[in-house]
Amino acid sequence: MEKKEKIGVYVCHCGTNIAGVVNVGEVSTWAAENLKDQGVVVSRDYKFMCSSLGQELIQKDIKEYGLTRVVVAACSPHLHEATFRNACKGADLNPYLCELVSIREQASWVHTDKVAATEKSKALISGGVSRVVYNEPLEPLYVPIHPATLVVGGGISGIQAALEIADAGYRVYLVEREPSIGGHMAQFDKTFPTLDCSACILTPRMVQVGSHPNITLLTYSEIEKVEGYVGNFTVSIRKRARSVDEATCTGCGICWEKCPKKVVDNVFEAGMGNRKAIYVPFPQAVPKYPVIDRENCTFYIKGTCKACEKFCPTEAINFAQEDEIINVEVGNVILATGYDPFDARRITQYGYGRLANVFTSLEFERLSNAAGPTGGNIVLRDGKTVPKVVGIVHCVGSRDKNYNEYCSAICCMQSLKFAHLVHERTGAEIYNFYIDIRAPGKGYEEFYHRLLDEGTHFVRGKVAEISDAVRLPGEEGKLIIQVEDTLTGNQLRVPVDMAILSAGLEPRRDAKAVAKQFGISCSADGWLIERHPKLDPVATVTEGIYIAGCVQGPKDIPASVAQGAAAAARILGKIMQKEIALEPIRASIKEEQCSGCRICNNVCPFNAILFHEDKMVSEVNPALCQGCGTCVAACPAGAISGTGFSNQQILSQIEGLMLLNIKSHKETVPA
Amino acid sequence: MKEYAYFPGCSLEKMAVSYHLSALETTKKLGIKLKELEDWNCCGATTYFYIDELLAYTLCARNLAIAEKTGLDVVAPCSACYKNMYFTAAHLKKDADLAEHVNFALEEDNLQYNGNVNIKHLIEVFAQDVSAEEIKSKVTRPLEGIRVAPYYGCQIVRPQKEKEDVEQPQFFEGILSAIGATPVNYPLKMRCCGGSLIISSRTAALAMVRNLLQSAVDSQATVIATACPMCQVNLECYQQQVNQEFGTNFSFPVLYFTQLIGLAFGIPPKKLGIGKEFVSIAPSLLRAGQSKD
Amino acid sequence: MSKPKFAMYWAASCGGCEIAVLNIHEKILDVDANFDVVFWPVAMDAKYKDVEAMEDGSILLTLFNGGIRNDENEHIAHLLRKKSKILVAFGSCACEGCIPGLANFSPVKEIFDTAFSTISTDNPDNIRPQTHYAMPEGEITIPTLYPVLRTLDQVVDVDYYMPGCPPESHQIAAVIDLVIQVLQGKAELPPKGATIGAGNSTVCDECKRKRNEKTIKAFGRIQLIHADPELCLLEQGIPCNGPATRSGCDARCPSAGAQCIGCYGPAEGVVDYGARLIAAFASVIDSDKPEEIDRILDGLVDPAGQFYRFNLAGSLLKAAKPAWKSNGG
Amino acid sequence: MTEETKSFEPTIIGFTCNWCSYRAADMAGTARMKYAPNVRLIRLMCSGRLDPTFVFKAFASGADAVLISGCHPGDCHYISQNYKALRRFHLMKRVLTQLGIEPGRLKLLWASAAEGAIFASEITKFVEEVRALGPLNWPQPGEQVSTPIMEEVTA
Repeated sequence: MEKKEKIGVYVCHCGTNIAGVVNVGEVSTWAAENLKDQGVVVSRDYKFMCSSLGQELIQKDIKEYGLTRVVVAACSPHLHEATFRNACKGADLNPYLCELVSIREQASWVHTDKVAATEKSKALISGGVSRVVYNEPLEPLYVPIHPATLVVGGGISGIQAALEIADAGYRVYLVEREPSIGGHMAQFDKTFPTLDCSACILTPRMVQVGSHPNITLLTYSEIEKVEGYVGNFTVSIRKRARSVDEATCTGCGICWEKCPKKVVDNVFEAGMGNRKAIYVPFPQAVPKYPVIDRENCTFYIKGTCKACEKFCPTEAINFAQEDEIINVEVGNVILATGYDPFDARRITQYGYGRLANVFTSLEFERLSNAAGPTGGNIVLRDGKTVPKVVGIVHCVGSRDKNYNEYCSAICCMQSLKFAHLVHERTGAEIYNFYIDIRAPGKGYEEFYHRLLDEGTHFVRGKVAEISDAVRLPGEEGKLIIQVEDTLTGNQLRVPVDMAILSAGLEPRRDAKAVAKQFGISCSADGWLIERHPKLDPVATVTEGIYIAGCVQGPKDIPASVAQGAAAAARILGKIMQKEIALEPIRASIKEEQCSGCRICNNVCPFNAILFHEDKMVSEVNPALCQGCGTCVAACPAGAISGTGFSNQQILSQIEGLMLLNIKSHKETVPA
Repeated sequence: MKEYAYFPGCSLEKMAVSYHLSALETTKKLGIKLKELEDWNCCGATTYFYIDELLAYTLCARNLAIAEKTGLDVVAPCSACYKNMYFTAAHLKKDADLAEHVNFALEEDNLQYNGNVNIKHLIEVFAQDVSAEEIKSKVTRPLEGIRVAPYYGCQIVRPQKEKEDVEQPQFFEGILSAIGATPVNYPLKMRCCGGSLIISSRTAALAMVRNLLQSAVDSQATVIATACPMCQVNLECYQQQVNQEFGTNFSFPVLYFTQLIGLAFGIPPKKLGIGKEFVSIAPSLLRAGQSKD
Repeated sequence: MSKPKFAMYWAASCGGCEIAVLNIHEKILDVDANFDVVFWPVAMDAKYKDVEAMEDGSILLTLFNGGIRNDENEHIAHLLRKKSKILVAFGSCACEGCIPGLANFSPVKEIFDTAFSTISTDNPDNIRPQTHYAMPEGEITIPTLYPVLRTLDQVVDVDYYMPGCPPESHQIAAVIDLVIQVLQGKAELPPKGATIGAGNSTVCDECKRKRNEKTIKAFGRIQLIHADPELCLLEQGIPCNGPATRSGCDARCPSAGAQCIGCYGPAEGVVDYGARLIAAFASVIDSDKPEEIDRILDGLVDPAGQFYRFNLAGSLLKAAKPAWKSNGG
Repeated sequence: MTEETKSFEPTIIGFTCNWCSYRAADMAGTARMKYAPNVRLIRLMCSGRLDPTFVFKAFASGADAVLISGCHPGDCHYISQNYKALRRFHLMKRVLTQLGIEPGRLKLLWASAAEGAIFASEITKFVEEVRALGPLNWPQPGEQVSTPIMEEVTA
């Protein structure tokens, strides 16, 4: 320590929240007497430090005593660190020279022994004082924000986000893997609980996206590479070859009419219907241009056919078309890549894939859709028999330790919707097998009551098995659903004609790879993690990367739309500011001490560390660095230092916490 | 040559001697040696664990300790023996206190169990340790056209060992396909045969047997294949009582899977213990076996 | 004008440092030409009482090698501190404990048992040396062993540190040159507390081997690995201490195909040498599964020995618990 | 537990990450869950910042035990840095064991921001475990070492 710091210590009562357990007066006096050698020149306690009067008290002392460091012993830094730092800033003290010590969450609220809590508070303050001596004044890092935005995923959430930003006058690149935008919502017939026609409300939005002057729509495309940092990302996008020239194609549809090759459509029709080898996934597709599925096209397999080319009136077919790599510069990114439905085959005892008349929810969506393979007729797998009894199994793959422990949030309402549609179109008898009915949205509970009034049976119990092993009279040709009705305690065998598995939602198969590509975190399940589960639901830990919709966790359409809009609003705010201040908690490498051993190089998940082959040294890119400090700890030469959490700060804090900085302490140690 | 420590269990000494014979014959054909454990004792069967748990564990552990000395994996053809030994080993691994108690008792016999034995059911040997190709290569008389109901019973896949499918397993079907037979879709293949309920609650057990037989008839099988002496006895020997009780008319052959494999391998039926059953097997089955001769 | 006085002393050390000094060849004549060697037990006869009689601060330069293991070491350390203007902790033992410091893993009783009662010692009556013994001529004494070995700066104030086991002769020569130039007014001394005769970076800086981003799938002992002569040893799973060890030796060991064992000690500003290596090695282990991590770590047969071979006495913990406890307290 | 260790109050230095485990401590506070007052926490940005130096420093400074806590594996705020902490923890334990420090004095605890209750109960449990181990009393600079022990061993 070259020059002696002047430190002020401020102990908050927080009403009785702290003072009720910790003897704040004693703590304050103790600090003044015992931490003098550390540089404490003033120590005070006050009823509410965070009040404007409390803050003024600190500011006055900074001026009068010429304080160079401030320690506030109060609540958690997550609550009021910003408050006290701003107070210091107001008195022309660099905000990072203020240290918060939590004696509420870590002492008064969690301990009952008043003496022990008081002693612990002293130690914590002693640690804070020892640490603050080594705090350094820091300035935030400013980087400019590129006004364009990348939206990944053209489901309803991505569509909403893209439109919000484009309407505000900024460029959006919307990237979608499938040939058309629309996502899962385009596959649905009705939406709960209003029973709006899904296509009727979605299609206008899709058209708007397709024709918006500020939206560059890249379908049948995937992200190749992401580089850069908030405000300045460079993204490479692979635009897969459609084999159709978009400039000349009019979307007239002659090509797919004439194409002789039928293919089972496992994506949009969930395997319930066919498409051609050249196709648009559905009539309202945006963009309207078809793609040739090269794996199934006769020309690509056998080298002959070219029916589409022969009939195309505008000569738009281009068999030689190649993938194209497009590089775009964007300031921010929204990931709205959605979900995969749970694969019901995994629950073998439910018989999906083995028993013909067991359907998944997505199959049923197509079955009930007027534009679907049966024209909206709800029939068995034979394509004609109308079921008389239908069983709907809830929580398939959800709330189950063997598969996913979480609740998929939408299945109850989806099941109720199915029950209603079956009732309305077939008049069949309907059983819902549920664990709990979860209907927390607006109008959802009312919809449930409507179903109860329609005479749908509700059996509370988790289905054990769906089988074709009939035994009793009347069961012939039926599926038997075996379940315990937990409200009556009875085992039931319910014979049905059709079973619908209300499959849960799962993260996309490649969610972890996407998270890695964009440098954000992903839960063990695979859902991407938001910055704060309550207060920051669409931002992520990586500045400039936002998430919206089911990529963050299962949610219904209104919630997905809200998140899309919220992410857009967050980004618009950033674009308006033109530049962004980054937290100055960063690592840096002292070049003369770095020997280029490269231990740190792949310790960083944000790729913030570059190795210069010429100089044989590594360097941290401060804009990419997120400040975790892992490289600081990993550097064998001690050549990396981290602001805000330097070795000196922590080592000194340890001594402080152990009261080694106090002279009288030595006497109390037993010899 | 693969070698296993073989724990036949009490049933195979008498009642299920045909299982014993066919197991030895078929494995021999595949180049597998089943080396019978020396001085083995009863596994405790299904009931002993409900009478004195500690002694029941000790009983099983004694066999495990003997097996451990051989350094081989243990194979049990009986599902109950397999299950008892498997979960005894699992419990001893998890519960150090139990292991200490058990080893204290085993000391009397100069034995000790250290938890290093793998326990397999005989059918696992055919399903996992031997490939379908190896089985196919030994088939001289494929059981073409024979529809077989693969009856797993309730103990082979319980408890779940790792991540294998315990709800709709397919390995039994795989073995049957390998010998040229047609495994039928047998929806009750995992249901209980009644076990020892046949003694304590006869009617209930007979109803369970009836369901299993009816399901086999409905799936148009010609024979039920089992992998457990208890299942075999319940399904076969009680058919008359089922008929009396429910007015049915079952006469349905129930064979050990090893007997079917033996037929396909061209082993003379007598060597497989065929001819000792209560319900004679359909002549068509024997013919299928011999037709390629 | 009389020449400035020079002293060199060996405490708990092997004598290698003295040989390294002699190994500077004809440069040793410069020492004689510029200094009056007043005390150097290994090279000339001198008595402690002669040193005690000298005026305080009268020796200009003392190179002190060896750690402080007994009361004699400590006495001379204090004595030379008092008599010297510049006291240099010379060599790894004085700087950080070095090999004699490895005894800090064991309690003194074990050390004595090993020395006097194991099979390699012919001592049928199990005779142990006594610190005080009455002879007809009077009481004789031998030094008393302490429970742990300490580094020089844990006992007295040290002006400069010169690491190495032993320090490289060319570095010694350079330091002697520097001191002579200072005497002639041609150069200035570095700030007190500095490390002299070594580089500011680590061994990797001087190592010519090619290196990549590191991930370690397995550690192995060097004799069991057929190592690529061009590639970084650590990347090949050979636990090389180079990344954490101060430069200055021209990467002698890695250049000769052996891993660096760390004799030049920690780099500038490092608080605990072993901790640096623990953090670095562990960070690049290529596994996230506890069992697999353990399996990989099994390849490091003696981690504490690997990381603290030269540094135990100078580390934060200084000694293992049994050594401290041999004090009886 | 001996009579001596019953009355012994260990001092434990704990390291938390900013995002999960420190928030778990906050959560325990907000929910007024009670736990033993023996742990003094140091906040780092990430468990990946945990330098083994800090652990050795804590022991050398007189701490009886050290707690390292971070986000659950797979949930790291910085994607995967807690795995680095995990690896270092495993290696540190080995080194500490060789230095005669019981491995039970170093604990790794994964706690999410929602796991205040787990954080609190694990601390109380840890304090009891350390209490049973007894004091570590690592000598401070200048303490003990100068006492010669020769008489004892030669006796």
